[in-house]
Amino acid sequence: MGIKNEMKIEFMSKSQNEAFARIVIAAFVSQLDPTIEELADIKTAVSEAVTNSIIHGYEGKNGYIKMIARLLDDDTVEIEVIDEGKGIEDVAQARKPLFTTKPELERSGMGFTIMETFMDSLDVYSELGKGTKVVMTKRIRRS
Amino acid sequence: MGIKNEMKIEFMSKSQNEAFARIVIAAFVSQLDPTIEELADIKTAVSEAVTNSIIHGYEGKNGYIKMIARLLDDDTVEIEVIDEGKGIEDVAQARKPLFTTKPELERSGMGFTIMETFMDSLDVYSELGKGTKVVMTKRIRRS
Amino acid sequence: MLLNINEYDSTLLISIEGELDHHTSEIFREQIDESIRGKNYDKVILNMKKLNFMDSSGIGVLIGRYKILKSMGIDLAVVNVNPQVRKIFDISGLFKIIRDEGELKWV
Amino acid sequence: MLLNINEYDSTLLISIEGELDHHTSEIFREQIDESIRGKNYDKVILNMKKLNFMDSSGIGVLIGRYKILKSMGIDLAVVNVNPQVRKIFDISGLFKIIRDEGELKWV
Ligand SMILES: Nc1ncnc2c1ncn2[C@@H]1O[C@H](COP(=O)(O)OP(=O)(O)O)[C@@H](O)[C@H]1O
Ligand SMILES: Nc1ncnc2c1ncn2[C@@H]1O[C@H](COP(=O)(O)OP(=O)(O)O)[C@@H](O)[C@H]1O
Repeated sequence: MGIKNEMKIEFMSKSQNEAFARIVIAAFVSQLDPTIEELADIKTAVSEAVTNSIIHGYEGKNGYIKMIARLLDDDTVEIEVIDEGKGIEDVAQARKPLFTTKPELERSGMGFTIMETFMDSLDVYSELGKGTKVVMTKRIRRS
Repeated sequence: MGIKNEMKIEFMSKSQNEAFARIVIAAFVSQLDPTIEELADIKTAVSEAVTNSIIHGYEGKNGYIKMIARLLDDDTVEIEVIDEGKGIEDVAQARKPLFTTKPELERSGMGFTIMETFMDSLDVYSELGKGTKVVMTKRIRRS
Repeated sequence: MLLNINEYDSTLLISIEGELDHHTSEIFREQIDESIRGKNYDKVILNMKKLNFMDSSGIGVLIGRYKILKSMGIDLAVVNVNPQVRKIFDISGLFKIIRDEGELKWV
Repeated sequence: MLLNINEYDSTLLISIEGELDHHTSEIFREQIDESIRGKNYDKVILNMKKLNFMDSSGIGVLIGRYKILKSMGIDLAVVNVNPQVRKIFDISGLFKIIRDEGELKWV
């Protein structure tokens, strides 16, 4: 599949960069002329992945988060969010609705469920002590 | 000088990414609460640097452009725009107002002049056949 | 994110403006907990007309407020929920614990 | 970027909406050159009320249009120039060749 456009961004694991990441992905995906709902879905999914890297991956400590986005020939957007944080022990368990390891921070355990529901595909790669990579795709159905 | 926030982005040398780069830098710099004029100045300077990499650096061919932005402790934003394109033979000459090597494309030769005027500092590093790096800073004077 | 908090008899009306994510949820939590501390309202209404964005961090902080209010015997409702936020409420079952009172025009 | 082109007797009024940069300057050039080809207007007015952004690519394409219009004996003016665009005009001396006719309310 050919790549129509691609960008890679790296930013610090600071919570103000959650909003920044949403603006960046929205500006990039806008080239495909998505509907308001498609754009909101993608912003929400990216917000979940980036927030997870900040809270769970780096646990509030300093680190870098990478986000890669590609516009593919068939109007699919592919987004990767990558951290080099603590990693996930059991990915299948982590993906279950309501599962969270940080209930004391009032986490809802719905992050992965939202990514899965709002995007067409979600893959999670993680290794303890190494980090986590989330890969999501969504096909934009031209309005 | 401490770094309050930092981001690095890499995108393809396509002209639609000029607007994308402006949105990205505006979203990042907004954290410093700039005035509308300061924000417009920074967007314009970034637009000039990115356009130069696309037109002069890669001459319309495919390549990657890197943009790095840092918010420093004293509310200065430092921005680097880097390409691995053809490079500039004579930087001093290139920086002169009205100088352009592409008059046939209706270039005005005012790109560097605008970067210089709209930002507090501008440094240009270039090597023929290797590429060009433009480093600009601007202090945001809190409103 | 900005909160605009007004009292009407025994009802507290809280209007949320901006985005409710992990970054802003802390201040949301603090301001709401502060405004109900030691008070005995019958009801808290969250006006979401100007809430442009909410993600699962918002779910967590809303469930947290629901629990505190419930323990105080205070009712919780939302009004003017936009489509993006409605999707988050639907997916998480939030409407089962926070009543949707539809549109409230005058706020 | 969008152009809205209207004829009033011997004057062509072109309203520009959006951003004029390198990416959009090509279509700007083509549409303007097309709309004046073979015509004998006295004057072209560029209404910049809705032009939100312009950089040095805009300077280049405006100087290009000025030259063509001048060779045809057609006058060129701008109206409703916002502060960001005004700065670009000032720095490049564009007002020396393109007359600023200030505010034009009805467009
Ligand atoms: N990037 C990450 N690094 C480490 N652990 C993660 C990461 N993302 C998710 N997790 C783990 O997966 C769990 C479920 O994530 P999620 O569904 O987003 O819910 P929540 O963020 O509310 O806990 C988290 O509680 C955490 O243990
Ligand atoms: N990134 C770059 N790579 C190669 N050459 C460049 C680059 N940026 C600028 N130049 C050279 O410097 C000249 C002046 O640039 P500038 O002042 O921006 O004017 P313009 O883009 O209108 O030509 C260009 O015409 C080009 O020869």
